[in-house]
Amino acid sequence: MHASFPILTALILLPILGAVLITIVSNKYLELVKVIAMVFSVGVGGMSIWLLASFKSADSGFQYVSQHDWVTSWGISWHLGVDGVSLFLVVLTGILFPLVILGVDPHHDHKRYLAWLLLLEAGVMGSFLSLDLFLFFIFFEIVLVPMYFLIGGWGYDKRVYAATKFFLYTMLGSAFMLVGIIATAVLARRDIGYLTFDLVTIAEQASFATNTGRWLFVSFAIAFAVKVPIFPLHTWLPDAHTQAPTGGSVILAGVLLKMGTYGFLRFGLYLFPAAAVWAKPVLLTLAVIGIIYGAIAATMQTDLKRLVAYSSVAHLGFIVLGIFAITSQSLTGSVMQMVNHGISTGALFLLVGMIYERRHTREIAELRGIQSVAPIFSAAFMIVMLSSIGVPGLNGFVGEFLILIGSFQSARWWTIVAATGVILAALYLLWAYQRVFHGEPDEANSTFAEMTLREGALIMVFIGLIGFTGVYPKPMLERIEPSVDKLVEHVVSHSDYKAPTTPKIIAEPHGEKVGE
Amino acid sequence: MSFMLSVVQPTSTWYLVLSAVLFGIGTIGVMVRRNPLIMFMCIELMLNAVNLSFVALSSQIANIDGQVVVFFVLVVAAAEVVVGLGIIVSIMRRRTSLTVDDMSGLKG
Amino acid sequence: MVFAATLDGPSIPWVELIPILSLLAGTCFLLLVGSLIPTWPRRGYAWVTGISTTVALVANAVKWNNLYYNKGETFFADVIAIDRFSVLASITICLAVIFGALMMSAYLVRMNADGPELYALLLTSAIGALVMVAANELIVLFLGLEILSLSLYLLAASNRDREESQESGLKYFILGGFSSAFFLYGVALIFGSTGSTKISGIGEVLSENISIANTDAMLLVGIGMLLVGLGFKVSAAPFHVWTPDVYEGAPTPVTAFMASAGKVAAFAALIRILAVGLEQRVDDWRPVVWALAILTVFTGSILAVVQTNVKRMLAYSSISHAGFILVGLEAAGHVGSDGVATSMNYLAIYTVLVMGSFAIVLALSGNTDGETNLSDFKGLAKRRPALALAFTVLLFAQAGVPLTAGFVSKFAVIKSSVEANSYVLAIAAMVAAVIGAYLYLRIAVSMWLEEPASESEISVDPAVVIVIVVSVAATLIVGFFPELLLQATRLARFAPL
Amino acid sequence: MLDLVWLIPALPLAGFLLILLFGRILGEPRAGILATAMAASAFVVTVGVYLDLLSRTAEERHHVVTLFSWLPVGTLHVDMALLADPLSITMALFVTGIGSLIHLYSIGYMHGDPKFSKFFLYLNLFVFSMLMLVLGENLLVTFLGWEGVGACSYFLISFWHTRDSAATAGKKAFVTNRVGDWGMMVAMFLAFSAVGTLSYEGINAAADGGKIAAVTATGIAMMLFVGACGKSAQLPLYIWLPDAMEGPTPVSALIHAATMVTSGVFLLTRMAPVLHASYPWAGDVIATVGALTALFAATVAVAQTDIKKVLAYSTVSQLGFMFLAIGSGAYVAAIFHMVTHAFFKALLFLGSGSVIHGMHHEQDMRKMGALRKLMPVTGFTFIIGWLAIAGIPPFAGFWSKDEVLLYAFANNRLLWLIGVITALLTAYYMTRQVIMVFFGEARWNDHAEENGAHGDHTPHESPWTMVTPLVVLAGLSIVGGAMQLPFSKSTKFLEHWLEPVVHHSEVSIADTWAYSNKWLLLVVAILIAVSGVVAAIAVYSKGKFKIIEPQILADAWRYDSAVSAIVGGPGRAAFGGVAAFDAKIVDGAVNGIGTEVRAASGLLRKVQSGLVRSYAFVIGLGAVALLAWFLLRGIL
Repeated sequence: MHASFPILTALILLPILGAVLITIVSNKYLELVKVIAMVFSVGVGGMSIWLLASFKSADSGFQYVSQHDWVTSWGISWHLGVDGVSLFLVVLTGILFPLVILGVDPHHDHKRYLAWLLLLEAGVMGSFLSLDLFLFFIFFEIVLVPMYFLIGGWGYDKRVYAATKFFLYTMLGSAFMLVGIIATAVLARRDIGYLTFDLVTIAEQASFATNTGRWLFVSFAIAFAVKVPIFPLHTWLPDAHTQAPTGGSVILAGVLLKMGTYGFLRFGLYLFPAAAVWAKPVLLTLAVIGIIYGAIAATMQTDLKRLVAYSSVAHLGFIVLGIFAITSQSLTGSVMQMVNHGISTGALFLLVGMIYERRHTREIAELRGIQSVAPIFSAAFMIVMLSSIGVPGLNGFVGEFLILIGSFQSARWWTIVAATGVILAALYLLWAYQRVFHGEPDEANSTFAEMTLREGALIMVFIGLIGFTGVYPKPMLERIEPSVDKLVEHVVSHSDYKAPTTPKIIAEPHGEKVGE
Repeated sequence: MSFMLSVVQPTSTWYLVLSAVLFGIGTIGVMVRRNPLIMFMCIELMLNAVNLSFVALSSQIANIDGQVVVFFVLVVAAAEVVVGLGIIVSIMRRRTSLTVDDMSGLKG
Repeated sequence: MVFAATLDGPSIPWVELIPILSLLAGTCFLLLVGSLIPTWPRRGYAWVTGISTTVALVANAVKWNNLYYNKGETFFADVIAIDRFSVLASITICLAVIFGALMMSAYLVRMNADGPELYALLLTSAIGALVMVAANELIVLFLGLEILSLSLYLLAASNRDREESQESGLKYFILGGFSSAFFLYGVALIFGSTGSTKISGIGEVLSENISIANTDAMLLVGIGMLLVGLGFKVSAAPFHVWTPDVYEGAPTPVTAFMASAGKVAAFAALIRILAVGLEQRVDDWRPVVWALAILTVFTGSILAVVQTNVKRMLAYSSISHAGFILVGLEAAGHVGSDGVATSMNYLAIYTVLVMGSFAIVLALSGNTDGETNLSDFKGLAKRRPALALAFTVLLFAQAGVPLTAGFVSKFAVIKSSVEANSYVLAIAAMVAAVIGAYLYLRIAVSMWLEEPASESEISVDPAVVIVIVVSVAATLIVGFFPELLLQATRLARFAPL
Repeated sequence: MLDLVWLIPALPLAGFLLILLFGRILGEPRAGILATAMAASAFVVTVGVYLDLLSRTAEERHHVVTLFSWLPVGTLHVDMALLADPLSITMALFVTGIGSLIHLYSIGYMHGDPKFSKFFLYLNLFVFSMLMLVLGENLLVTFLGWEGVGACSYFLISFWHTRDSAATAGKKAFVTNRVGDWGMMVAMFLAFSAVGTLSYEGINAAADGGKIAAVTATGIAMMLFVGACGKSAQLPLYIWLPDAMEGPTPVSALIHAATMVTSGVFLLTRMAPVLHASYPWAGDVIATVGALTALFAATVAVAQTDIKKVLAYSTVSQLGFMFLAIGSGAYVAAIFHMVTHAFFKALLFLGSGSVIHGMHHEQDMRKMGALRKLMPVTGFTFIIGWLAIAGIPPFAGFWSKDEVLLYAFANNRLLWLIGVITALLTAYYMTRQVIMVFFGEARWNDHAEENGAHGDHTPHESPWTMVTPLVVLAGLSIVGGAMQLPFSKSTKFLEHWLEPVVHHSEVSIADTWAYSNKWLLLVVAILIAVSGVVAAIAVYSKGKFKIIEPQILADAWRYDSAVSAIVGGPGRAAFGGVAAFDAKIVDGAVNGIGTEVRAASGLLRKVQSGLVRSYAFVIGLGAVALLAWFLLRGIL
């Protein structure tokens, strides 16, 4: 692969191609269908990894940009690009999908299931790569369709309700964003001179009147707040997560929610810096509420999957906190945490799914003493859980810590409250673990099967990532940070926001003795 | 004397008012009557009310077009009669007595 | 003065009339030869209809091509305007007629009630529609309207075996006449206050604001009456009440046709009157259109929520679509807005979508033409996956999901609305669209997520297949490459402006 | 040699990984041996490093080994770096030393346990984390270890997780510790925003250089203390430690007596300059909390009947002493007491473990007695441990405790008084324990049936693997005091050794009344200890007075139960309320909108009555509305 190869476009189009192929292939050749799905998803994964490998870490701008006119009369172009913020989300997407396709069995209608999954992948990739408002909206919205069918078609008892709720709730959010997007482009025309939906052009050249900017920001924020989700717009999430099939939940938690937080970064801070700074207090507050509230709600859940879902609310609260604290550390931490949460919670959903496969229940009350019968399974769950709790040395901690220490610089009191979330996280997860894995297994659970090789291999990938990222995050950080710093500068230069400064004198790595 | 007469001398406004009244009657008729034929007649009444105002107005603003229009309208009305009766008859073929209220199978 | 002292009438530009004439020829041929020769080859009538319409279509296309560099002109002493706007509308209508004829043939073959009458009526109504979109004179417009409507009344009632068909025919007829009376009264009052029945003439009079005997109030009331009459035809709330019943009762091909061609014609007329004739009175009618738009989008989407009959659902969805077009029209009431273009854009796309959707309903609705309940769509994905997929595409397109033509149309309308600074309307419309989406989801759910109620074999007539394939293809192509359509609709302009 | 400091944690880590991979294959006892070997070799390396440090001048006793850059973001640079200096090496020495002893002991203690290898897996992981904690060059690396030991303590407490009590205890320990962790995190945030780094060097240098405002310093210190309260089981967060006795006894000895629980003390000593730079009341707070905890726990220990519970509360109490010292600015004394305490408390725990082992897992002291003869070595060593903790000269505990009390007196006599009373009680309840377990008449026969124990349940001496550590620790408990003898400057070895770490912060009491009269205080301390012992003998052995063990003390002043009651009652109700709020109100609103739309739909449907007349009427109404609007426009 040489640089001129339009890799980003390929990342989006390949899955679509795969989906089309699968649709064409007759139901009779089920194996072929599986092979196709595997080949395409793995191919995309490989390309995303290649992207990561050849990504220029020092470069803070967009790389691998490919831009082609699309709807000229509206100034819309097929404009893709990747930078430190989106890079790892793309890679995460590229990794998660093949894992899900290989590791999780939908049990029926494989053909359709796989086709929808590949379409979903294309949509997610697209929304992380788009640098054009219109393009972004298209992918942001199109994602709903495959997800809707995945939940509705392969979910559990209340799937239709959950799927419909998910679809309409999110669509309502993006309804406002659509108006916002159009208004942005239309209003930006005055400064730019021609109508364009190009993100970079608008962000760099257009300047909105204070109130206009705020209104536009709000219209975007609603859509993202629903997607993230931010309290109190979160209630679609527990239903969707709980009812979705395991694969769906993994993707939903892993990457779909990130579209919201990513949107806040890319289309909130970058596009409307002043307005974002204006909205800072509100969003910080909501984020902190989400952290505490989500944790508390999670503690009281009786459904294991629902519990994990609520834990996502809490975790994403941290991410939002980091985003709107707008410091180098907090933003880097947020990007980091988007990936980490994708890995940890994704793995958690996989494990819960495995429990369901074995016991056909998600009710905590019906599970007991699994650790005695399935130690390896329990160990895996424990590791993933600890990463989700945020124990140092595992990935969860890195992001969380960076977010908090960064936010503390600019949003001290919010951070102090938010930090109590780590206590609650330990509370609800350990309590759940105790109820599910500790104690003497009753006879229903005494036959709980130990992890199979396939499952083990699947989980090992996640655990490997968890461990590596936790111990040696530098490779990620040094790719994320330049873009993030650029973003912070952008915000500072386009608003009255002053980035907090830490005393430089002693800020050297283990600084030389001063005073004495 | 001539002054007195001039008061009762109808002006075009009178015709306009009359046509408005007729139109109103027709409208209300459509709203309250059940018999399709009578509703139909009410519609005809409305159309003719309009004709009246066309005539009045054209004379008022001294523009012959308005009176030409009337012929078109009359033709259209005639066509409507044909179509309408056609439909009503075809319905009558299935049922002896008919009020439009009986035709309320489609609703909601 | 139309009628000069001498009696030589205005010169007749036959070339401009080719579309209407070919349709007329088709009608006459059907009726005469149809009555002379009782037995025709299978689908013979459909062929005749199709051919004559195709001729019209081609003629229009050629005309469009010629008009590319000039906006067009008016004929018959400015009574008929052949301009980009009317030609575009005519093309859409011709497409609708062809689709309609195809569906009609499938329908009649299945009912084995094949005969020339319905096709003739189809053509006459098409003539009416063409006249309406081209009319630059209110009375001519009225005539076109009546030709269209009268034919539609009959078409709606054409199935004598179905009570519902008769009922819908009668309802449509009574209410239709009722509304045309309003329209006519409006014409009268406007004539009285401006002294002209020519749309462009009215515009000129108002722009020169020559004050004539009568008060401004008369003109305004006239406008109101006009809006009532046309609002009825475009089924804008609260004048939409007839729509669900008629759509449900009428034979499916007829429903499809009146939902598309009828609406295009009515909207074209409305747009021309408001944008050309009453351009000076924007401030008077824009608020009304604004209110109508909001009322319509919400009525359509909310009432659809609890429906159980797919035809009825589509009827309500068509109402909310009308609301969206009104949003575009409202935008057209602002200076320098492309509202007209986007409205036409919406109409064109909407025609395709509605045709495709009803074609699928027709394919499923069985021999009695009545099996259109939501339950009849259960598990369609298992019985005929392709059909289900096609319907899903069309439904999601109507819901405004990206990469479909439906999204393009909605986006365009919202764009003009935003450009016209009517944000409230734009947001309201989008919210309504979300509510409306629920309806499409329900259909999708029963098609994909529920078990089939009956395993009976569904046989789809080739004619219907054509309609479905074409409309789905168009939906996706326009969805992926909006430019194709946008370039065309962007040019929609009026003559002689 | 100093550059090899990374080996110290690396070895146990290697052990952990090896057992993780091959634990099942190794099985018993090889896994245990491997783990022990790793800990022991870590100890050897530590000794090497220690000697290397010793060979340097005081200024050079400070070496940083940076492994790699861990969290470099913007101005924040956190390295995965280890710091070898007197303090960290002191800690490392007794962590690895005692650690390896306890490993050895565990081979015998865990004999026959199905999860034998897993136990050593956790033990090695713990040692690794603990070493990261003490050797960390910056707060974050320490925090890594800090959380690591917390996690290991969780694993090990709930090691027998089929017992619900064990599972619950583990969870309780982790969550309570998390409260402390919150404090420590906030402390880190404060430090970073004030100094721009997390490395001890940077922060302490800034503190010494007066670059940290007193208020900030106080904030950091107090937050660190919150963290310390969690880990080192001080009021009000001590509640997890007594429950932690659910874990296997070696765990109690290693984690909950010798090493982990002292990390709070270590941390505050590490950050002594910051504490020094903060408002004076910060120190008082720490000292007071320490003293109160000491007294509180001692009173509770008096009435415990579980052999391990007594030791647990005594641990809490002794930790209180250490914080008393820290608060009084006597860091050396704190470390001194920490080390000696590590010796004798580990000894006592292991001894009790040996007893439990010999008694077939009986922990109730009321069912013991007269074990001296049956378990001679255990008995003998336990008695030494008792004398040490009771503060009888010349055993280790006497010297360290006296040092603490001396500084306490100099700092605040009331606290000194509390300390003295605590010392009295300590002597008392330890004597009580020794008597109940090793003297008096044997009470285990009449209980044998109840236990449902079969066959021969005569208590028996433990295998050599368990006894050897006892002997070694006993030796240390005897001579441990030698590292800091108050006779002259030259005998204060520890003080010189730690000098480079705490020299800025250590208070000087040279010219106080206390210092000049320290021999008097010494005598007082001896008298107190002796009287405590005598009193206990009088009560429990001679039966001169009737036994006073009020229930309220046995229930630890009902503090723990009160906390549980609040958490389980109102707390849980509140949480439930939130969950309900989420389901009913927040989600209810969402679904409510849905139902509202449906209702509206149903309502509007009524309009579609199907009656032509009413349709006409609706249209008419619409027309009227429109006309009304236009007429208004016309008229206005």
